[in-house]
Amino acid sequence: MTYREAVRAALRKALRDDSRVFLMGEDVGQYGGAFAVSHGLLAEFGPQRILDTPLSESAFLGAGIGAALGGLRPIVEIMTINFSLLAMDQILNNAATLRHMSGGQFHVPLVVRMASGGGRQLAAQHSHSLEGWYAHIPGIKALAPATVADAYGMLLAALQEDDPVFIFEHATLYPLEGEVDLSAARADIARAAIRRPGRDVTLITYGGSLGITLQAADALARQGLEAEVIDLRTIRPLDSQTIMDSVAKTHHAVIVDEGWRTGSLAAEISARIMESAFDELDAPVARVCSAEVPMPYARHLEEATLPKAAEIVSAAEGMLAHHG
Amino acid sequence: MTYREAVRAALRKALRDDSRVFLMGEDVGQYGGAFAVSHGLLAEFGPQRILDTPLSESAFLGAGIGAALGGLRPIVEIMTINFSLLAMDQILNNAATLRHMSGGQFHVPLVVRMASGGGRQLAAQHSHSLEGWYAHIPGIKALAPATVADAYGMLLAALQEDDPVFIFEHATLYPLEGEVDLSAARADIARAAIRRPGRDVTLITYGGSLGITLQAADALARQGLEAEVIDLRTIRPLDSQTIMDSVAKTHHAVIVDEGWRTGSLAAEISARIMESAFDELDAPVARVCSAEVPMPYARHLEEATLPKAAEIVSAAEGMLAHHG
Amino acid sequence: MAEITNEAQRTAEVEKDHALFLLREMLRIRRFEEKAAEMYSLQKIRGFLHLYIGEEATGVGAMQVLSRDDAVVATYREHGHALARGIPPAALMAEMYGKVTGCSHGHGGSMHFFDAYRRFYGGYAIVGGGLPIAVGLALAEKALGKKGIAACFFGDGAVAEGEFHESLNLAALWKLPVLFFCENNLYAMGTALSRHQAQVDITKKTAAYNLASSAVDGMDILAVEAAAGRAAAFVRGGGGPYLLELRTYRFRAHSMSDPDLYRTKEEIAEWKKRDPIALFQTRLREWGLLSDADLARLEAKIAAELEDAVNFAEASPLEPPENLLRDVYGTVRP
Amino acid sequence: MAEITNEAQRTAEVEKDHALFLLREMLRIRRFEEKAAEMYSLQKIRGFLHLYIGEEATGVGAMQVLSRDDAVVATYREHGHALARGIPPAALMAEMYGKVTGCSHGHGGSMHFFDAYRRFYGGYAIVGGGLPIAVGLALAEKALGKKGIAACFFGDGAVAEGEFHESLNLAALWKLPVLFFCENNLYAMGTALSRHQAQVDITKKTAAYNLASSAVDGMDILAVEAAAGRAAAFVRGGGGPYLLELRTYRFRAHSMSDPDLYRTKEEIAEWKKRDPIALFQTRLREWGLLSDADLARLEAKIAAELEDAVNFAEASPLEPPENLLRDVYGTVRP
Ligand SMILES: Cc1ncc(C[n+]2csc(CCOP(=O)(O)OP(=O)(O)O)c2C)c(N)n1
Ligand SMILES: Cc1ncc(C[n+]2csc(CCOP(=O)(O)OP(=O)(O)O)c2C)c(N)n1
Ligand SMILES: [Mg+2]
Ligand SMILES: [Mg+2]
Repeated sequence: MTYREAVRAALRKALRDDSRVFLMGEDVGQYGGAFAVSHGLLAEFGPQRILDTPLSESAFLGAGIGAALGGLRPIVEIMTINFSLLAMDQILNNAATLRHMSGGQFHVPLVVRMASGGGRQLAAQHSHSLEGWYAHIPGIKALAPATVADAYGMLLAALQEDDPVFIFEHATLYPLEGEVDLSAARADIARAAIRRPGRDVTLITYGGSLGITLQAADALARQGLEAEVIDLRTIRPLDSQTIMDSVAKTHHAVIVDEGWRTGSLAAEISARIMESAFDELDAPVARVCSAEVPMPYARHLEEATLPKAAEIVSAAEGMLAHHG
Repeated sequence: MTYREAVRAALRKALRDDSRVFLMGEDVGQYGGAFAVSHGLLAEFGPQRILDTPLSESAFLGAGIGAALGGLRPIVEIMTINFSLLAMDQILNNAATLRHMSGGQFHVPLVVRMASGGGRQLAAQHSHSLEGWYAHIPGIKALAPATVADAYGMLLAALQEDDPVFIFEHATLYPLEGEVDLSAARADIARAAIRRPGRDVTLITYGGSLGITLQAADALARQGLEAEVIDLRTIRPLDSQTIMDSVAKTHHAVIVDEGWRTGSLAAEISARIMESAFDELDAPVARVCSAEVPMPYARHLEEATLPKAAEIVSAAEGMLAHHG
Repeated sequence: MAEITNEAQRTAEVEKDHALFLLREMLRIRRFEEKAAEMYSLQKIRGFLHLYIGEEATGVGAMQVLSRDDAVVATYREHGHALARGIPPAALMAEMYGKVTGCSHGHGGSMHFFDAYRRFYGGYAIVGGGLPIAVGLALAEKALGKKGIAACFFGDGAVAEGEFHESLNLAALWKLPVLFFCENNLYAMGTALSRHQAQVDITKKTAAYNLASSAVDGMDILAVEAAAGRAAAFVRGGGGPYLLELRTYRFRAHSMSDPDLYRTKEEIAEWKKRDPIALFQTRLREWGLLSDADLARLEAKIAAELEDAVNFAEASPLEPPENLLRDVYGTVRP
Repeated sequence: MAEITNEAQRTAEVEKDHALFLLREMLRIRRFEEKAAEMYSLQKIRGFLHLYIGEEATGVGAMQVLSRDDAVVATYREHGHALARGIPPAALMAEMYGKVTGCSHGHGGSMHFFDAYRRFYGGYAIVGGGLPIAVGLALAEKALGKKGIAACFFGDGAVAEGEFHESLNLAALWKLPVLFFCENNLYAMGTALSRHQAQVDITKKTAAYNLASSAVDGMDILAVEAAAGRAAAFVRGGGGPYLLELRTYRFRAHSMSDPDLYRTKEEIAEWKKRDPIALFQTRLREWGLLSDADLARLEAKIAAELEDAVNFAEASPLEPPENLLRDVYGTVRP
């Protein structure tokens, strides 16, 4: 099945298994979801469980918080991460703080899903990769499923959490085909995954960049360089252990992140490797990120902006040649 | 004069020198500014130049963008950084993108000032240090004046820029006393400043944390350790050169940043040192940041959350003892 | 106002006990805040402190029509709401002292009172930020087939925020049981209503959402109680959301640091003549329901309660700093 | 609608030239978009493409009342506005081809057309995001003592966003010369007006801001032009902002990827009977102002212009990738 179908399957299972679960967002119902993720769910579950909202991101995300406080299990869909800025106050000041601010009396079991990323020529206002900002916020968890199985399992896992969980579905992944065991229990969201074992260099990534990272690993393999590919999966809290274990083995690391380079999630990972595995490093950790420009529309400019497999390969080659 | 008075003096000079300049924000007029920064300006310049706005951060920040496009030189005050989340869409999707998105036809000469930071027991919704988020946004510049002279000179410099400039005034700095040469031209905003020269360790900070960093340097000096203190001043674009030059001399660095540790601006600086000065390092770069918790109200808990001079001292001591 | 005269006719029906209860509620808020201001000047309380003095009739009147099943969402100026909702003064005072015995374990302070037991959902300090939360609470009540409503307090300043608009539309569109209480004290910090709203009659704003509304004299506790009762009945009866504008005035500055430069002494003095507590006392005396002795007893009881609250706050322990990261996340269900 | 009858009376005054100009403007948009859709299916154009087909009378009618001095702010569905504002089709086609000769140098694509020379300030793809910009442009006009007004186009969906509310309040409070054109096509993507607005009459929303408004049949180009003219006169006369609701319908899906599941074929067919171009043609013929030959000439001219536009776009160069970081920041003044 596709990534899209996997998310839908998880939604359907959640809606069936727990009457407190409902889905709310712009065009999730009659339109069938901007990315057709929720296609068919309105017919199956009715308008009490699948709620089309007006264009008012702050109010319906905030209403999700309130509904969670009130005993429901809301899944809020923000159509894309670009629009989530309009709800950022509710996210940072309410969703993330209520448990702590109330001295633990309240908690917000809210799941928020949104499509993210570039690559579809949607230009400067529709191509953001702001996952790194979410990874900065104490009080929330942030997931970036990169595989079809995770699209299914991590959403189910998110619904078992007692705190707000944000799920970033890179929009280019929806048509991706993959295997899912629909009978499997929810996925473990505590650990990163090693998508390819290797001994020479660690490539660390998440979400929409897993594909090019695996391509880069293949290209490196053709030169006899064995890259270990880590898919972070959960970007808050970060599974530092898996990263450090790998770096202790390979002594080299490249981080691949579609966010703009300065202040990216990649910076955090680099800093953590600095702090926890400095003595293991044979070369400075490298970052392959997006160029620091509002995303241009033209295809060749968008391609020039986004991280590319070739850049990963040459970053890895460079450090292995130099220090290796 | 105080930091507050220095900002006011710069505002007054700008309002006098350029009839296109105006100040707009909540309670900047009749109230005199939430931090009394604009006290007296309404009387001096009248309601056409000092505009009290309704509580609608997104609209009046966006109106600032429009006014800049239309030929004015707006200074928008967002009362505090906490409320700027409500305007984040206008900031990221419009202010930061318009020049590029329009192919260079338009530009947004807008200055936005806001108070930031914790330390005043204002709890989880009024204590944010989100400067690092702003430093992530291509298309804007971000300044964090830490001294009285910079409070004056950097605001004047910001008004000479052709792009949106965000100025973060740490709220605890307003009463700070210092020297300002009011006849001096605008400050240079391209370079970081070395606030204290030293040879043993580089302490890198900005804004509200300069005070504790200098205290830590004094404490280290009493032990015979000479710390070089870098005040970044401009946090986007970062002056990497000054950092790398210092690290090349001291071979040790500690970054002090009031932001939450994960995904902080400090992470970016650490990653850059990794990338540009790895071979110079005698020890891993350390970060002293805020604990990852929504800011608690109680004084002792707030103190436990914020970075402290003692933490800087022990981070420096630790790395010098170990590797020094 | 016509409202007052109508309500006055109801006074005969007002039981003495209830009348004295209302007076006590208001007086308790007044004295509590005077005490808080005193403790602020002694630096026992820090951060921001926003006093409700002058506005007691609005919160007390409104709260009478809410039941235990209802959810309450308030602002950073919520001492009155919290007290009227029944949170003990000791828990509030301890909170402002930053003690672990406070109603939010010292995490929130004056702006962030919470009480799960009393369905008091806070204390929101981002103006307008509580409105969507109330909408969601109402959605939950409705979806779960419960009978509670969500009551949401906010000021005139919040009306300018986009979240006011989005929340009212959502509540009306989905016919949710939300009772919006707009406490219009004519100022948003230093900005007068007419300087922040193009339309100063707040009840005229709800036609944009097909949402029922009315206004009431917020200095008249009986009028507030009656109007709130009608509004609540409307909401409980399935009529959808309702906005009640409570016209009031704050006697003190916006916060402890406000130099109050934006309004005249005369204006304040004029409004103080309509002090909701004094007005109600006068009326109760006229009706023979309050004697000097009654009042003295009331004051003494409140004074004792507040002394206890202060003692409790003083004596309470601080949260150990080792607990700093507790309550950031909960435990994962097994 | 009464509006139509009234406007019909004005037809006698309509000059033939102007009538044919209006027709040409609408037809040009229609054909341009048909061509764009074709190029989209050939993958010459990528990203999102939102067609305006069916709504031509609103943009064309509204644009007639604006002068060179006025500022225009539009949405992501802005092909019609851009063409009616006078941006050459070649510059738009090249933009959608991602070429450096495009009106935004290929940086913007279909959703972000800009033209400084024509004071066309974009092309905003965050729904509601253009409204504050228009308010600011109007503020600048007023402060600089210029005589321009700011015209702001947005859809019915944008009305639900907080920025609609905040912007209207600000514009009305400060009596700014903003002309809000709400193009109500009854849907926000797949969500019908009555499913996203508690109050479906958009003109009823402006009382909340003391802001004047009216609605007009957006399928009748003459009615739109007349109503827009009155609205513009109001704004230019210092009356403050004005909201004109243009009641229209989009004949195509929301975007090229929309399966259009949320409305019936019958509804679409019903609206197509009121095709603004067909309606106007019929009327012009009735009045003897349009012959088959006229129309054929017009179509031929437009076809030629569009062929040129496509050729221009095809032949134009791409921006060199070395320029990627240009236009992120400008130069600092010396
Ligand atoms: C979004 C936001 N902007 C600004 C502030 C600063 N501020 C705090 S209270 C206030 C005025 C609010 O006025 P109103 O809603 O009338 O409530 P009142 O204080 O009169 O009770 C302002 C501007 C804030 N807390 N939140
Ligand atoms: C803030 C925001 N939320 C969601 C979207 C996705 N989206 C694009 S257009 C649209 C519908 C807008 O409807 P309307 O304002 O009526 O304009 P129309 O498309 O009908 O012209 C939506 C939901 C967006 N672009 N921006
Ligand atoms: Mg008020
Ligand atoms: Mg529409």
